[in-house]
Amino acid sequence: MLGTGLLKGLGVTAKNFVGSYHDPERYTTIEYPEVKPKLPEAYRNFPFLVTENAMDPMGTLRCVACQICEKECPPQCIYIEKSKDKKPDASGKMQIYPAIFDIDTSVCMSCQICVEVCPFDAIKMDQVFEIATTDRYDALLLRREQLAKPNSYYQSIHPTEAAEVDGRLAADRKAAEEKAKAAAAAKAAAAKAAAAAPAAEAPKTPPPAA
Amino acid sequence: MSANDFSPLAPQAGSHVREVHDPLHGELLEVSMGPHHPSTHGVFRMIVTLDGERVMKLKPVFGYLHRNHEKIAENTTYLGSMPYTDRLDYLCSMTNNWAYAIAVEKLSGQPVPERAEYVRVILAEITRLLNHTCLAGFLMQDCGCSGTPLMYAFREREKILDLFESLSGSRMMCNYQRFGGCRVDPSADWLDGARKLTDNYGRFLDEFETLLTGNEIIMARTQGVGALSPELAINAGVTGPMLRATGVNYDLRKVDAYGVYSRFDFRVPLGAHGDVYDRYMIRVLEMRESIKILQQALATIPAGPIMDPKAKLRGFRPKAGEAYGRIEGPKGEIGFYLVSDGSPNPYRYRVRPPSFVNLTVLEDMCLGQTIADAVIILGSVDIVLGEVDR
Amino acid sequence: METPEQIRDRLLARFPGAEISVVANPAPAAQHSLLLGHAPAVEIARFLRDDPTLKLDQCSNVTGIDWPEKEIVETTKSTVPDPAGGPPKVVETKIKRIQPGYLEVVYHLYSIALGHGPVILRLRTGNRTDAVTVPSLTPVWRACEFQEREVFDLFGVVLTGHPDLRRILMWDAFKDFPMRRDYVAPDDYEWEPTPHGDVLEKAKRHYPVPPAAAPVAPAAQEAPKA
Amino acid sequence: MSDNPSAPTPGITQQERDELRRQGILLTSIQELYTWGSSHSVWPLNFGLACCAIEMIAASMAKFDIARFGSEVFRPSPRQADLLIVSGTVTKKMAPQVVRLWDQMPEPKYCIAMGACAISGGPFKQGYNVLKGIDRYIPVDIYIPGCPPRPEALLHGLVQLQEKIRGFKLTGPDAPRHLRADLPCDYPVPEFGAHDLEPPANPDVWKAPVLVRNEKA
Repeated sequence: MLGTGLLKGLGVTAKNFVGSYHDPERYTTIEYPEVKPKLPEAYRNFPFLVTENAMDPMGTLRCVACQICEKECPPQCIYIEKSKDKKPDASGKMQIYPAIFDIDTSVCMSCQICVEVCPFDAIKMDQVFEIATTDRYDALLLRREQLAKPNSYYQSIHPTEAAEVDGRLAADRKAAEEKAKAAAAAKAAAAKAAAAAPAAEAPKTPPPAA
Repeated sequence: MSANDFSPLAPQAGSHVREVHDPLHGELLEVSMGPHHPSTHGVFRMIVTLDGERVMKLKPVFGYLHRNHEKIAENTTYLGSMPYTDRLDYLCSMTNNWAYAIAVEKLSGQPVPERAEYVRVILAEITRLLNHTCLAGFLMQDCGCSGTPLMYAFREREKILDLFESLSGSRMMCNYQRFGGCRVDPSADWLDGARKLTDNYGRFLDEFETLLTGNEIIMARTQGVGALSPELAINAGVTGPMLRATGVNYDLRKVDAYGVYSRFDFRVPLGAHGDVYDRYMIRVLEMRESIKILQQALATIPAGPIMDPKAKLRGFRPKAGEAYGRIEGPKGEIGFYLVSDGSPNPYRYRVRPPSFVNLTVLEDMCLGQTIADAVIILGSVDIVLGEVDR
Repeated sequence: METPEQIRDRLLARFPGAEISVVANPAPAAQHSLLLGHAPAVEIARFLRDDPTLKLDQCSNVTGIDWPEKEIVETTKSTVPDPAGGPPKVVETKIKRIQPGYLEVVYHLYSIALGHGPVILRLRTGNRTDAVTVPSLTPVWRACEFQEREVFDLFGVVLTGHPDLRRILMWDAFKDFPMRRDYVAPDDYEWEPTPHGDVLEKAKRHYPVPPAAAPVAPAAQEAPKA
Repeated sequence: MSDNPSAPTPGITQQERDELRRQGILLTSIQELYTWGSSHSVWPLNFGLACCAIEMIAASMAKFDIARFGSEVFRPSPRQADLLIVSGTVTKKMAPQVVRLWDQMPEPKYCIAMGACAISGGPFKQGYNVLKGIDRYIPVDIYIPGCPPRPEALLHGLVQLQEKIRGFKLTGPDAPRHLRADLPCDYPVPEFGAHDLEPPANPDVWKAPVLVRNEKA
């Protein structure tokens, strides 16, 4: 009968209208400014730099200014200048640090390639999206002071990923310590042997300078 | 008329070179629709010559979203172009990613682990659901059912986008696939979410079809409008649902059987008339087949690595050569043609855009129809300007 | 499907005197292509479309490639017998040679009827400046219509026999061919907060001239280099 | 009632106004009424350019529901619109049409540059046909970075715009553009040139600061 399809269609809209009062499948509105969206853990917006110590963010940046992200960034929105001196990083090793690290968020396409190529787990993706502004130049060019966020923040936004990264870094650090310890022990043993050797076999050993 | 004696240069009905200077027609009116027009799906422009309401001539004008994807890709690394492919057809980033990954894998001979192939199939089919649902919504918007179908389509789209976001981190620009696999392994929870979506989607489709398919107004509005002959469709390079709506059985998932599509049991729906209604119905039926593929893929997805362990992320330099890789995207055959000279950047990077080529026959479909029909014919082609103009 | 060599042989038998050669593709995909001369290209294309064993009824992809002129250094090794009677010496001779540039149009053909492909056709122009014509294959496959216009627009290849050869993506008054490799983009690098490489070179043109006299400037520039 | 920009209702403190409001008496000034009204009925132009347009459509759909901000009335004609959401890449071929649309919109009108492309050309800024920011030709009120910004980010930008409108004064040097005779009200539409748009930027609107970067070591 002509009109049956129409009536059936009206039935669907009526079902949706009534359903929007009781069925969460049909009423999907999020009252945004009052209710914040539940962002999934994987959500990414713009990059930030991880620091080990929230009290001294500039001193404990994981970034060593290797400039890999700058080269790999597809839209070329990262600018890094290496420091001329070295500073101890969180584990006390002397490292170059970024004297300038800027990200132009007016260009960034949130592609996460900087995160994927970073060998030091120093750059990660942030989840802040409420960044509308009236100033295009200064407000959207993030300096390293604005980019630096503590590791605890990283753990709070990407807990699974951060736990994995922390575990890996701890293992690396432990391995490095053991290596250093072994190297120190070997060095000490060698020095001991060397100290013992000249006394006994001094004539046989050629002078080191020769 | 067979395909063999078809000559587009001969003046005949449906040809783009037909002159419309007929003293009986009186004054013709030339209307420029677009680039700002509510029904052109973005910044597409058509210069339409009208006799009263009848379309006598229709010239598409492109380039209002020509953002130089190919030139930029030739100046970045192979990996760096992956996020740009998201922005080609911005409704279906996953299939764009896959087409590009397949082209690069052909170029470099990179194998892909089995689990990644399954994940790619799952994501591509979810993308097909997403694209076809939105297309149906937009098409109905063009027909004049303002609001309701599009609103329902976007409600379902949000559910799919939530899935994409929880997997890849972004709603639209997933940048998920890599040469030799995928970026992250979907968790068991994610796969459960995908199963739930698949199970519920059939119900949504039933409801959507009750609303639209049998509706007398829509049938009167779309049946017999913008018919396309299979001969012309083949000769003009039309692919995807538009080609199958004319009755040509050509689906790259069956023909090329790329990925692991040969393992799934699904049918290729075919149309009979090639009109707007058929193009709408083909998409609805394809969604039903996609659900079938999804159910099979989600039930049989194997465990294993998601990335080939030998795949390189940085410093990827394929040897000199060239390759053309293509897949069946939701809009048609999306292909990438890559020429490598051994450097980290492709020497030539070319996107074969499905909707751009499908627009070749827009004039042929619109001639003799009314201007209001031209709007829904364009809607049924399913264009996304990011891909048309690149 | 027949191999490109078989297709070439069959085409040569059908079109005696035509220039047809196979261009090998070293990539793992091994999609070799057929390089066609200009004269019977349209007829060859029509033959490929209508031939019952090939039936290449779909022209999927049309694109241009720019191959600018490049200098090739060929090293040839030759063994020169030592007149003194010792072991023969290996002498390397280097020949520099300018390989002329050309523009290329590539067609990817598939068969919907038989489900095979691709057969790849290549057409080359004489050079990149004044002999930039190739025959258009739009009379054979309508699919080429917009894509050939795009090749004309972005590469500047003039496709003779195309029914409507106008710019398609850029505006009509545009003069350049932007996909050519020697295209110079307009200078709009006033605000480049994150430049490096080429972009830095372009951005530098907009930097203010330092107010201090010349002797200071080199020192200031050298400092970061150190 | 007063339209004095510094004190909305002189002589009455905010506490007293709150008390009066509780008693059912609403005091306001013309300025407050004007800005309150115009901030809650910002009708956008139904104008999508690229990827961000899809997120703009999503923002107007059920889940995000831009109607809660009084902006659900997407007008297809610029003559009826207050807000131009530049949602996506503005190519050089499209830029003259965008400027023309902006010129056709009646004052008061506002512009939101949504997404990286509209702000600066974004990821496509290296392209030969991409305009590096729509603010080269028309004044932009709010910039929303993101590629694309989430619909919530668009809503956040809209709230920022509403706050900006509520801060407008009706008189004096801080008055918005449409209430001042000395500011330009039409913006020249660029012409298609042989190599680029002419002019490549509108110097009345756009002046980039200088940021000198050093040569890399």
